[in-house]
Amino acid sequence: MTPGGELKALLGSAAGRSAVYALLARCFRHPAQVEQHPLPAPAFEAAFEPAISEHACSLRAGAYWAHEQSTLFEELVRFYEHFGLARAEHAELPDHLSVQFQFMHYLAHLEDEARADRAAIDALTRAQRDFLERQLRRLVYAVHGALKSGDAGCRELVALAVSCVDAEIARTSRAARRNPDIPSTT
Amino acid sequence: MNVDRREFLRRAAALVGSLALPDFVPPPAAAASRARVPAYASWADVYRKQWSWDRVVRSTHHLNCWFQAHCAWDVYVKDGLVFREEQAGEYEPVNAHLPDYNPRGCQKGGCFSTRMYEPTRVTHPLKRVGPRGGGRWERVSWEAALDDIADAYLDVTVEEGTDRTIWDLGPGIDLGVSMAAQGRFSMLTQSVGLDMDGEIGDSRRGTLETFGKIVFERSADDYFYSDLILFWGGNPLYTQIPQAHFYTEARYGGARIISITPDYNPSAMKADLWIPIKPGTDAALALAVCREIVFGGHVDEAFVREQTDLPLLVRGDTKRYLREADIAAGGQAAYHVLWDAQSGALRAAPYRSLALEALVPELDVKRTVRLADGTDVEVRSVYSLLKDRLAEYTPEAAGAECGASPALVRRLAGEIIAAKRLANISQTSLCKYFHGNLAERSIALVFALTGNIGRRGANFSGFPLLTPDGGDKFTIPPSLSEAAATFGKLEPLIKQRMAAGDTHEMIVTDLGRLLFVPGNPLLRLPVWTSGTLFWHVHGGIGELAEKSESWGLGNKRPLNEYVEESIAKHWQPLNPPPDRPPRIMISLCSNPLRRARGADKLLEVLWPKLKKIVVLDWRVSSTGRQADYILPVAPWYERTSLKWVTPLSPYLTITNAATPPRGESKCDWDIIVMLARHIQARAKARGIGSVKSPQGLEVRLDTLYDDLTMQGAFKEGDDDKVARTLYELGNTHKKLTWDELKEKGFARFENLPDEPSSIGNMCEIPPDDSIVPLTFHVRDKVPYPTASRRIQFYVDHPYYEELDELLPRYKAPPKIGGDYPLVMTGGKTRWSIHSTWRDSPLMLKLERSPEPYMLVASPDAAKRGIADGDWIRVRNDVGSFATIARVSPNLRPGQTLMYHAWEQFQFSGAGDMNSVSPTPLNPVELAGGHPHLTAGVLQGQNSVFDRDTRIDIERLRGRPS
Amino acid sequence: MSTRQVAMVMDLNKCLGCQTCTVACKTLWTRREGMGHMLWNTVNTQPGTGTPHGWETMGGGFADGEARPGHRPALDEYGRDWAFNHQDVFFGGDSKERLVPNGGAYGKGANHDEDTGAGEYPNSYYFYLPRICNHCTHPACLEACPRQAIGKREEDGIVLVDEGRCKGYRFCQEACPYKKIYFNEEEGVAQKCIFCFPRIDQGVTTACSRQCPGRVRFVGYLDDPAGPIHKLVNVHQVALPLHAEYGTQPNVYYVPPLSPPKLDPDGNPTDEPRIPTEYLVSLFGARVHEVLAKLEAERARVRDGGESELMDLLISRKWLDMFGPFTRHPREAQPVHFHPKRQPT
Amino acid sequence: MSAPLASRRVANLAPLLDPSHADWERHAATRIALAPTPLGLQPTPYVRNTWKDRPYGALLALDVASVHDGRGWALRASWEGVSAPGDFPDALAIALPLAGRPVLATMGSAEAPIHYLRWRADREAVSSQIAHGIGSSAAGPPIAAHAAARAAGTRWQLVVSRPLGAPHGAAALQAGVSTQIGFAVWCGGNDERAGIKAFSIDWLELALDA
Repeated sequence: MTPGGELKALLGSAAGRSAVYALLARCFRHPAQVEQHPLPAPAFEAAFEPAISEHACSLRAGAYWAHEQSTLFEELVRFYEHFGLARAEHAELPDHLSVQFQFMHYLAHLEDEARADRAAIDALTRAQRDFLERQLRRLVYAVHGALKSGDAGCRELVALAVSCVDAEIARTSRAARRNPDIPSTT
Repeated sequence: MNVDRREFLRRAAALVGSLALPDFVPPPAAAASRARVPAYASWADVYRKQWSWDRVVRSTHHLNCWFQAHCAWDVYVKDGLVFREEQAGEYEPVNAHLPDYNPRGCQKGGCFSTRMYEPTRVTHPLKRVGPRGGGRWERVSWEAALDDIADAYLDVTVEEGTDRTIWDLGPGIDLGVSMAAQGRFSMLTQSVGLDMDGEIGDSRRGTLETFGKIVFERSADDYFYSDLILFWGGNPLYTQIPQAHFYTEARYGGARIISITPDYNPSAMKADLWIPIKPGTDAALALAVCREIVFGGHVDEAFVREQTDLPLLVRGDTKRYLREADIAAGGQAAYHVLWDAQSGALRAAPYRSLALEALVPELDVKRTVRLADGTDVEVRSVYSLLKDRLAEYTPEAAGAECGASPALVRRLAGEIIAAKRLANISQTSLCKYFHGNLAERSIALVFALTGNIGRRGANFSGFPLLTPDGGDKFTIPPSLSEAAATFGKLEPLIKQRMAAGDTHEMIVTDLGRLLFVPGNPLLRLPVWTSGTLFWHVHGGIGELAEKSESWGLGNKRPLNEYVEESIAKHWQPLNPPPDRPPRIMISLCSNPLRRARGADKLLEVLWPKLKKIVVLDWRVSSTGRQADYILPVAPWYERTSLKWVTPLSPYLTITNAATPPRGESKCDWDIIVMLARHIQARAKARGIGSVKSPQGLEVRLDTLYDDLTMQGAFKEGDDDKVARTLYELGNTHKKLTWDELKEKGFARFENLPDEPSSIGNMCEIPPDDSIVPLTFHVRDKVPYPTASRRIQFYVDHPYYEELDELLPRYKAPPKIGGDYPLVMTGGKTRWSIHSTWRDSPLMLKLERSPEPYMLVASPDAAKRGIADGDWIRVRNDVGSFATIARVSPNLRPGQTLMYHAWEQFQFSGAGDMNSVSPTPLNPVELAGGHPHLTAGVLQGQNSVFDRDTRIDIERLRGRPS
Repeated sequence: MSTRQVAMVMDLNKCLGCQTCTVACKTLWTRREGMGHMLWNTVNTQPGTGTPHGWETMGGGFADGEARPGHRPALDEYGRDWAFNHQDVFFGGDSKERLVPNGGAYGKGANHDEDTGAGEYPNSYYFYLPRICNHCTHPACLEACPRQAIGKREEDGIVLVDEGRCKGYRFCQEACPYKKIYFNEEEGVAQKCIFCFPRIDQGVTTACSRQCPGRVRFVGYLDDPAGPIHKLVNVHQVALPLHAEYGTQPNVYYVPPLSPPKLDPDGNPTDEPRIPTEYLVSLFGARVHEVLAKLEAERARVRDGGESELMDLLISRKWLDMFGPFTRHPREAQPVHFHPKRQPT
Repeated sequence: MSAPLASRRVANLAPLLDPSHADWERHAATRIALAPTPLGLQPTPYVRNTWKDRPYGALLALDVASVHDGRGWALRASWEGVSAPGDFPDALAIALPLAGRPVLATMGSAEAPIHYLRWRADREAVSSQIAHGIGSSAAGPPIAAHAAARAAGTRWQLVVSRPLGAPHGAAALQAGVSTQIGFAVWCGGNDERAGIKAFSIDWLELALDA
């Protein structure tokens, strides 16, 4: 099975999707906060810590968001709170890529637990589609566009993130079209 | 390990079924999974729920708002994030007659929370990579950063001395929790703190020369009692936003306002009369008014005889005061002499009190007296000398000098003479002119001659400061339990001086002066030195003034001769001495490269001397860019502290940690205590015990942390405990407990602080009426801390004699920077407190231009073909920079004006607004060895002068690259 | 016509030009996508171009009762929402990098002629003019909208856009003679000052009035004899409408500004105020002469020891007296934040 | 009453969703006469006063052709008047009667609503609206309607498609059954929006092949 195929298989199930999001969330946290992080700290900082290197691109949506930071935080915090998630005490800011992946990890986890509960799965699918389109896609594409690091690991990680998000947007939009009474987001 | 797909999928598969949410707190797992999935149709549902706050915390912004410090704010917190703030507006009325203080606040405080989450915020220790100023950093741990700094500190301290480490204490110092840590560190290590009061141009030299102190001011509601308010040299609509309503309300209460400034500034808009004068000529106008008062017979003789040195006699031969010892064997050398009209004889001037009892001091005295040694000498009263001096300042002559019509001069004098309760406003513009001291002395003379001092609604404006007084009791003793023993050593000295007739204020002020005399036998104190002199000598800014001979400063000798004499005679403190270059600089709430005039010199001369430059800040400032380390500081909503305020708004206002510090940022207290821990650990590891300070004091490096934290009583994370202790040690607040204060956020001062920087107010703080400074002198006849123990207009010091400034007079502004047609004046900006908001997008959008601009008078711009918005080059003998011209009809032809605090990275092309300001030292400020012309806490040191800088401007084709 | 009308009086003798009102409004309401350029509250130096630049020449309102065509302000005329390059300056690694908005092409800001004014030294003159939506009794915006998407609340006359009905036709922007309606290009709807109705509904006065350090703004009902508005507008009659000739009956009134005397060619003070009274008449109407004289007379009476209800009212020793019935503390009114998509009407 | 607009049955609609597809040449376009909406019908004095001396709705001719394949229906429209991006987009609306005998000029009435499919040059999605009179249009029934547009020089070429039938209460379109159709066009460059537009004065009969 080609890696692409394997990825499709993993993304086929809610549990698989939750695991992929969990891993992406870990990979985009600073190596100092994660054991066996796939990337060495200097490579991670050079790629993703703008305070550190001129080639770095921020992992926070706020850096690519021309408007008020608190507006962005409000919508994100409302999404998280709508599903019962409160911020941890020393949590990273709500617009950080790792935090947004953790949220998708949680929604997919709920979907996996919902088993055959059609209504819950539909609600979770709609939420995932909206969050992907309004927040995660913009951030992942912004990071992908701003990424200047030459490190193969970092480039592959971002490419993986983009392909996962694309695949997920396709999946959740198809689910939406099957159900016409889902008003489009635009 | 690289991240290839196969490896990624293998790891993902291993995570199936697990749940890891490090940044979240999920709902309790026990709840049935079905219940945890809320209904969701579209993203708009997310906005269905009302947006409410978890907490509203009372806090403020502890930076150097000076005249307008501070305001109680409500900080709205949700999910550990600050979303907005709004003024609390809960100040109780002082009494039924006075307008209350609500709501306070300003546009800058109103958007502080937007700054906390900007990507530019530094949240982790950063170490420089590549050259200084290259703007490239590496994130390091606290341990690694502090170990490296500790080692550098130990190398320098052991090999070169304890006085090689410098604390650059910026205007933002709180004299609260942060300074408690820095004070103990400096006391223990004898490292040197720079007193920046003179260096930021707030020396108020003339006020020191006249009152023996600079710190005294009323409460802003006291203006409601005044019937004539002078906006002389200031712009309160820019610099006192939270309390400017008292002026406009006083106007509706019948008061008249007269504005006296070169430009029609926004505060002149609220005046009943605006008097446009040439920049730097205020002394001429003031002395003309004094002439009308004296020659018109309007002197408040009772006040003048009792409270001022005008009746005291001066010897014609030595030009020094006549002393009792001169005229009577066994007479006191310290006693001055006056001519008593009642008994028709020489009498010693009252010494222990200003009360005249039966004496009626003659004002206008000119006679010959027989000295104890039999010789005869002509003596004259200061009043008599002054009358000769004032005679030449006719409305016509002075009017010509200051550019006001004689009728306008007479009109001003007439209104001042008619006023029953005269006031002027806090400002530090005049003292930024080279001869600013003469302007302050002349204006003070107006107030003294008319007795408008020390009465409700009537006062000359000093420098506003009101500091909680627990700091010294926490900083100085080895531990709180040993405080009594430590301060007990002073009892004999205090008893002896009180017996000799010295006042409590004089003694407290002198104890403050010991900070500038490291190694004094009485008390082991933190070490302070003159910030201006440090930048001048060690920073190389003195080199800018080498051409000063051609600028008409009026010095009788080369400037360096005065500097060397003053340092040699210890008239002015400079630590470390010129031959011991500084090696380590730690910046606390400071941004010298943006603030110091001629800052380019610091990079050229000081920076190479420094082995380690550490900046504590929460954003990257001009100085941060040139540092070796930036240590992330938690801003005010993320820590607890208390700080000084001013009598204008006499409310101790505290910050409350609304949210925990972000990332790895910490409060100053924690950072300095951690540094001490690392120094102690590294000293032990390297077998370093103690070293001697240049004055022979033992500096224990291997127990620094234990000593600083009082054997662990106040460690990292104890900023709230320290704040509580400082509050409880002080005696300015007894009504509220610390916890009650944290809840309310502010508390009115109840007593005058008993410490060097605030005791100068010399008055009670009534709970139910306005604050009237200097009451103890005027009402209770307590002597002033001057040589003559009175408001002193005759400054008997060799430098003042040499430079003909014994008496107030007018000197034309020198052409600093060279003989150029325009003068570059300045002022505090409306849009930032120093540089903290200078790059805030919201503030820049609401200002007239988002980039640095210079106001140019319409005719001067027309003459040079400059249109509004054109790029121009500003230059003189010293340097040049580029900026945008904004043509204004409100500026006096020949005057240009740049508001302050632009950062270096906001100027296009080379140089910035400080590049043209050589700020040569004024020799009179180098005086010392005199009862009140001596360096003290936040006073008596050299100042900077950038308001008489001569320049020319020329149009540029466009923005320079 | 609403049964009651909430109104505001701004005393121009107390305005400091500090823009705290603008910041209070902006950080509370206009922070979302498409609102970057919006300043529902503005403060400008008069004489000057104002915000949007030249709004007094942009038409709208009514002429002899007839709706008058107006100009639809462009983004540049409001002053754009500038994007700054902080990221490059601080972390870009190039020490030559300068903090400049929009790469230097930023045009004129909302307050580009701050503190400039008119006239020639030493007789130049200016004053500050804060402005919000006037919540007019005869609103041109409401009457222009083909979708009836703008309504005036019955209980207090607050004029609001129903973002559910608005389709972004922007006739209201043209019709408003005070140019106080903005357009949100991202959400495709018109948006404007809402007189902080979520606060007013809970007895809390507007953010712009409560956070004004200069104590410039009185708030209350026009018909409430106990409140400050009625006294200043109807009893003492010192608060005048701005550009009443626009015919919309604005409900924000202004106490015109006094100013120091002009100086004659020899530099001696004259009796003529530096702000030409005719200029103030062109803004606030003919009663300016009478009002300025009354203010001076009342000041003189108090100076001579007399009493003056008008002066006590303008001094307003107790700050909360300025806000009529809206004196509740915002801390207790939860939440004071709303999202237009969930408009209560 | 001019000749009805025929909606030919084709085997497969998919290629014809592209306005420039060659198959459209087999379907002769019908030219529809449009006229500016009468000033008197503009709902507010402000709109009337502003536009009374200003020409609008000057587009006089709209070429339309229509097909269906038993499942989906498509209409190709082309007209002169591509505007540069500005405050208002170029737009086209297709009116289909929903019930009763609605009058186009008054955008229907309470008992005789009209179902509009609206295309705007600045958005991809087609909006479905129901109107019960001027200024009353509100969100209509959800319908899987799509649009594809191409600016050929100064000429718009647009295909709007929707399913046959009456999904969720949309105006009914059925093979072999005639109904009526109307149009409106807005030239964004001339600030046209709301009632300021060109529109087909009378209904045109729309005859769908069986």
